[in-house]
Amino acid sequence: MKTAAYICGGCGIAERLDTGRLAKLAEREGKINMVRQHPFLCSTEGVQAIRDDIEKEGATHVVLAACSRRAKTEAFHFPGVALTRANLREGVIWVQPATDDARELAQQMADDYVRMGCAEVTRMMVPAGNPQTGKNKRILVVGGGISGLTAALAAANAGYETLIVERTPQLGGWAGALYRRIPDREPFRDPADTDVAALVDAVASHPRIGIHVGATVAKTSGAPGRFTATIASAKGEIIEEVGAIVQATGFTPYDATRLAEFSYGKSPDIVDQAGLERLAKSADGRAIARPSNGAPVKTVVFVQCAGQRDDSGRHLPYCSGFCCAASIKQAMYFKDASPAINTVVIYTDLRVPGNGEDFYRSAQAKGITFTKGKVSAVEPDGTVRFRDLILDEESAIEADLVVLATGQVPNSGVNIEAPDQENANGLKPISVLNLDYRQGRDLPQLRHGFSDSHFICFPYETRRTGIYTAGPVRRPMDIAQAAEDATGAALKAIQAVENAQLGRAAHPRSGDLSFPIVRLDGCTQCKRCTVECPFGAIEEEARGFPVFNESRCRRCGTCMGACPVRVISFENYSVDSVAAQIRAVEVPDETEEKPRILILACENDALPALDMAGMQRLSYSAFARVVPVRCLGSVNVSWITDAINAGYDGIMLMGCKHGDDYQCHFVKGSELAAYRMSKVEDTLKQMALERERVATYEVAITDIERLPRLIDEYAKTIERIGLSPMKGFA
Amino acid sequence: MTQMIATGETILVVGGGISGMTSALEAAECGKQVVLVEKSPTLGGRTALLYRYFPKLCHPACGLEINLRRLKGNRKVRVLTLAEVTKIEGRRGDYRVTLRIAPRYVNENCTACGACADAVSTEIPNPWNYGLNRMKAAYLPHAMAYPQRYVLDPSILGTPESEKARAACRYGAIDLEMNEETIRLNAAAVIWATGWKPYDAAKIQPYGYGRFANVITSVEFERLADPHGPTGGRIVRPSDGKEANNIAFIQCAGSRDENHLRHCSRICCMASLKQTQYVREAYGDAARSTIYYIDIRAIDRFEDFYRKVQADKMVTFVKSKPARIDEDRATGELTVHGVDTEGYHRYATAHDLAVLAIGMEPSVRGADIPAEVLEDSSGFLQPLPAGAVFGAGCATNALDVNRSVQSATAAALRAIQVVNRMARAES
Amino acid sequence: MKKEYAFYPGCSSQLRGSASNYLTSVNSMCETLDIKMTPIPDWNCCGASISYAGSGELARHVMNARNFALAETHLPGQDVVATCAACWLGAKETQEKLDASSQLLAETNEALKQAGLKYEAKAQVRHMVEVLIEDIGYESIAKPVVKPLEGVKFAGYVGCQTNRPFGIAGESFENPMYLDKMVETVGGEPLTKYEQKVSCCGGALAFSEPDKSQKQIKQIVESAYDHGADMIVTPCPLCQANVEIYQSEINRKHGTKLAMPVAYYSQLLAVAYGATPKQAGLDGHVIQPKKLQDIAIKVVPLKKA
Amino acid sequence: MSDYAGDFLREVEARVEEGEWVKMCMQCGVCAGSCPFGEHWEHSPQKIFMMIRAGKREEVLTSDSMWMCTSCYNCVVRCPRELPITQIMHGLATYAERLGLAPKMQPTRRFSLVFWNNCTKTGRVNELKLVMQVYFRNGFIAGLKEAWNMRRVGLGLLLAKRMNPFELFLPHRCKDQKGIQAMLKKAYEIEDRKRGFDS
Repeated sequence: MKTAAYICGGCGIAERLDTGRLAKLAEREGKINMVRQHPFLCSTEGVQAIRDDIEKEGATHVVLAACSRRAKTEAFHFPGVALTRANLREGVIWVQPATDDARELAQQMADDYVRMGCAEVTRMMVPAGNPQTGKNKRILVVGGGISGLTAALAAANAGYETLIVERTPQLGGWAGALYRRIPDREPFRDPADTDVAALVDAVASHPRIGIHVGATVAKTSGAPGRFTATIASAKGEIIEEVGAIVQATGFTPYDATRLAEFSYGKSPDIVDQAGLERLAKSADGRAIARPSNGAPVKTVVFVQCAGQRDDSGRHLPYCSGFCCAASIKQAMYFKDASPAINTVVIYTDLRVPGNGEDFYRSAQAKGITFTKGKVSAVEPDGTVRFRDLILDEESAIEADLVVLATGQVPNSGVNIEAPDQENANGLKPISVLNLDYRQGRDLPQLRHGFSDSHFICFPYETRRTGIYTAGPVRRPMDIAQAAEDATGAALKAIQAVENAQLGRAAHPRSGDLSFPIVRLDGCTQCKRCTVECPFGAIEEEARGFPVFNESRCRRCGTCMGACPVRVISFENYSVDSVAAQIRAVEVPDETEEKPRILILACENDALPALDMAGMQRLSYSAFARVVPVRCLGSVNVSWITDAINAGYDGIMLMGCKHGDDYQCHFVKGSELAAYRMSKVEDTLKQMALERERVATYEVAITDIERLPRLIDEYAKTIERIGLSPMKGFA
Repeated sequence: MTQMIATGETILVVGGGISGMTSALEAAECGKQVVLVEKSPTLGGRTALLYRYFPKLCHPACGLEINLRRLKGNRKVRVLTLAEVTKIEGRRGDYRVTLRIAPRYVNENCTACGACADAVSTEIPNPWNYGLNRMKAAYLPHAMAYPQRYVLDPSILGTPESEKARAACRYGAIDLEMNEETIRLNAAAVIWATGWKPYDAAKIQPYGYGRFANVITSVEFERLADPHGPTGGRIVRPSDGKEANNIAFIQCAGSRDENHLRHCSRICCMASLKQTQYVREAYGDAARSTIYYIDIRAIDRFEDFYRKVQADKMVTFVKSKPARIDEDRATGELTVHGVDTEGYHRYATAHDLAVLAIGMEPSVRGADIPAEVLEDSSGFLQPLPAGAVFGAGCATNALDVNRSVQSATAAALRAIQVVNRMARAES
Repeated sequence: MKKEYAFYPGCSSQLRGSASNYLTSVNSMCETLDIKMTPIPDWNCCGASISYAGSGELARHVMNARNFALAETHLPGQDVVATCAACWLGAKETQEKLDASSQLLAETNEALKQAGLKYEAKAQVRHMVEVLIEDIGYESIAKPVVKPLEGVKFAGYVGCQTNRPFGIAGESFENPMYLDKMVETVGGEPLTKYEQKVSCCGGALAFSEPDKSQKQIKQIVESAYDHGADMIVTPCPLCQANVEIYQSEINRKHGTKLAMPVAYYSQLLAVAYGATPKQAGLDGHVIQPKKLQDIAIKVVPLKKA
Repeated sequence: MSDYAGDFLREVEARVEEGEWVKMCMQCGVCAGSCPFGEHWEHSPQKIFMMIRAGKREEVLTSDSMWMCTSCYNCVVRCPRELPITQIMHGLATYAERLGLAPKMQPTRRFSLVFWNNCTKTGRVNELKLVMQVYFRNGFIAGLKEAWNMRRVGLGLLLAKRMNPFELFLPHRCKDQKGIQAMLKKAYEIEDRKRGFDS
């Protein structure tokens, strides 16, 4: 190990700080082998100087005392060396007043950041990459409907071996059962061919696609790049090795028999949309006849939101999105066959986004009547009773065929948080993937039973690395969107196998080569790491020791934060590397009356917010010392005790919002941290310390004005409760 | 004319908004070479100008930070800002693309220290706040701007102002001699992710946008609510800066209308539902929001959010496309006139502020895209199977963020299919 | 070169009609601008919008088509120009319908045959205002001005049918500017913020629903007062009549003291071009447009270079 | 209670001018709010369109709402579905009139008929007659009263030479009145045939 530190004087650092003193400090206290100062470090010459030291002098560990780690990343790019940044710009001179009396305190801040940088870098190693890389690049697609077929074909066309497992005897899924589909391109005027047959042919004849029909996944184990799936079928069980999985298990229509008020089942002339498709398929363009007596249909009524958007708690609370356009399409079956057929759609909000509006217009042009109303009952004789919301009156239509637009219930398998819970159709779900993960047999569900994750910026941020959901199993959707979603999921699966092979992390720490290393001799088999891992990356072997599946791991460090005996660490981020920074800070004794506040800041949101506060020249207490962490989940309680023993007067933890609308990029990190800190309170009591000494905050990246305020308020609190009595014990 | 090194296996992504960044990153994280071009000086696009996302009410900057970090850590993506595609020739697997790069007048020496902005006094309308306020003519677009490098507005070129800026920079970052550049590059596939622009609200005459100060668009309202916007997050009336806590949200402002945009822009209903919560956040129980709508399109899980807002006593829903807005010339107060079609009730309701839930116009026109791409009746891209110019995000349809990202990820794979087929053909 | 048009004056704007002074001023204006307006021989009523209950669809079109047919035979190649909003709208609607539907055209001709006429569907129906703006242009409108209408404030009341559904090319339905531009062109002061610009005076319903219509008219006039107008200017004979003549009624019912003159754009141009009060039809008002009369009588014309 | 059998809608499409547009309405209500006489409509246009779909034949055709249309075309230019609402309202009124369902005393109905007869008689409107016909529609005494009420207006017009007493004796007229009558007769024939009134 050869260490080098560079003190930049640019952007006013040299004017505001004694860089000479910083250099000396790095050399004497920091024990850095080579220390250099530069007036403009990110300049071509500055960068070249560093590169020379790396190439000619063999520097392996580098500290840059300059700007934030978020700035100038193109210039300061030195692969192969351990690199850390001491944030003198955004972290010191931009958040401290440029006055003479503020000078000394700012200098002390800078001194500490340089100390921290030196302490950290000497405890870092360049990640070597995950040794257990899986090499299998084959993609398993569970489900042979539109989503599954599309995903398989998309992956295969990109050159990847693909394997489809379909539960039923044939491919095609629901789309295969449709007479026509909703148009997805100009002209948005008429029902379109499903093209499922062509898709099935393309898949069946594809050299890189294997198919198991009438088969299910009996067991899934392993990790990205090295999954093992047991495929069960009438022919027995076979083992398939795959690298990644796309779960496209689709939906089951909401069980219309649960809609007693709509008399489903009491008359063959009351059908759901699936039933209508069967009728349309058999009629094949001819007028659809009444199932009861084969007589021609004179009046057909479509009841929208049947058992959907329901606030009674008895039916689906959500909107399935596709049903309005589906009813329009089905109404056209009738009008196209015979304009004389009286066709009425009763809706509360007609939901046809984008150019669905054209489809709606086309339906009206064809003479389909749309009525804004709330249906209260469908009588067995076909009388549809409803409140006409426009004419503001109770109304009724005598229909000889009624179609109920019911919703989608996801085939998402077992809810791992409540394995015995029935699904919306009142059925006890059977597992889809049968994962042998200790965290549960299927993917975690987000809401209403759909297997989704963070669903705005990163729809594919799965909680089981290497396994991606696509289609209506993730959220209600129509064919067009399912196909788009499936193509995206196929890409993520491909990305997963490519990353696994290189031992790289997946989103959000994409490309990260570090991975958790556990010192088993110290492990007490407490299982906290396995329980708390948000991504189900850790198994337990017989004796209860953790077994890490690195390519399932997302490198958040939650396991490291959980470990009471501190045996889990990353090469470039460990209990020790952070503890060293905490200890490196020079804590003045009580006589100086200069408190020290440790801020453990989530690097995804809190840290950028602090940076931007600096960019806007907002100032905060010079007593704060910020240590970035990968995620609050990675905060090990030992750091708190370290800090307290070192004589810090207060500790602020800044993480992301948790709960239902969580914003934590590692799903559970900030939640776990909050939980652990609640435990810390007891410890504080035992040590006769005020509870205020450790404070947890939910912050957002936009809290640019708020964070400085929080820090200053906290500094006041410390002033109020006084300096820590623990000073000088360490 | 500079010849940029890009192999026949390069994927060109046009547009640096959330869709373009997603396509670029997803492709690059599969190991592909990507060139990402953006016509403005910064990545981030339109979502960077939103205060919060529906339905989680989280902040777009949060996702942008992650994407920027992915980008900084990935050497396979080459980012070109202030760049526009002027021509695409060739065919699937073998395109020759011409780019025009406008001068930034600030080179890579820039440390974003801000000395130039301090030196310059000229102010120009701030496009990142939809012109609601002004900014220095030497500027960093916004706090999350990437590249984190200042820009000199061409308007001060040749004036003493630009000299002041040059003099203020100690790092030789300001280069007033910079010229427009033309770059040529080869690409196997192109992803068109140029996003959308708000429909010109002035064309919706009965609502008086442009005539009445207190009629604004939904995108402008995002800036008003944003702590980093022109009012520091205070929701006030442009006419007199008074608190605006009685707000009309008017849906389908341009959308679903043969006289304007024929399509439904999908996001506007959810955007207005979200914005009622900004009003609540700002004014608590004094906040009054009225949503004038034809159909509330809160699709799938978003229905939960709709129900949540419906439960808010201070939010009223009126099923009506308002006929017109009047302004009291003395007070600037607005009156929204129309008929609630649920039972036929005439109304003339006073509001402090009217927010037009403005429609989405695809911004695909302008560039010389090859014939293998068609536009639908609304101007959204409809790629033909033959080609390898793929649409992504709102260039292809009226989409929310989630669906844009799905679309962008799918587009990345379509591009990769082309690249890999070329590679297989070669090997 | 002289501009020639097939003139469709319409019932109200003919001699001895309720808007005869409109006709007078138009003639004077056209003379100055060197526009030749030849009335369509034996032209007939368009039926206006109000006749629907009796006319039905086809009869209305046939009435208009008769005028077109006459124009085609006697004034070939000339655009049919109307000065009355209702005539223009009715005729233009017929023209568009017949252009769009060969069936309707056939039916129309079947009826016209009875009057020994045939319509070749060549008609181009236009409004006098279109002729001024598109064929003459603001610049040329300004040229002959010898008495700029200085210091006179005009509320430009465009009304409905000159504005909707067809309107003047390039103008907006909610806030058309051409009338203000014309006022400006002849040296007057347009009150561009006048918000009753395009509201409805009740049209024909001024007869059948006087109270409802007079409520509209009251707003139109009062808003003109609010904006400090000296008079209202309009392109429509029915608007002119309704807004002017019912003010006395409104005063009677509401005790108001409304006396807001209402003039035609053509009168403004005529006066600005130096016409006498009579030539400009200023003698045809119930409420005297004092300021215009003064200019017409007292102001000495500028010598034009 | 209504039935959405659609018969009345089909009837309107076949027999009412521009009736085929009724089905395109999406119930946004912009027309209802745009009408200057809106407050006087018992049923707004958009509501009438819904009533037609709901088969409320009597209610629609006997309503006097359509007769409130001032032909200002505000609704037409604002309608997001480009329905020719003014023409449809006129068409419905005309149809109601043809069926004898229109409210007899509806003033605009009567004025409309008077106007058409007046202008088709000679080919041109006789304004004085028109006014008289309007005033004396309710009998002589009522007419005198109304004329007396309106004397200022009338007098004003006389003084302004915009109303001419001689109209009564030598009215405006077209030369070819016979031709006009014949062509109109034919027009009615054709329309009756087309709209199925002859059957």
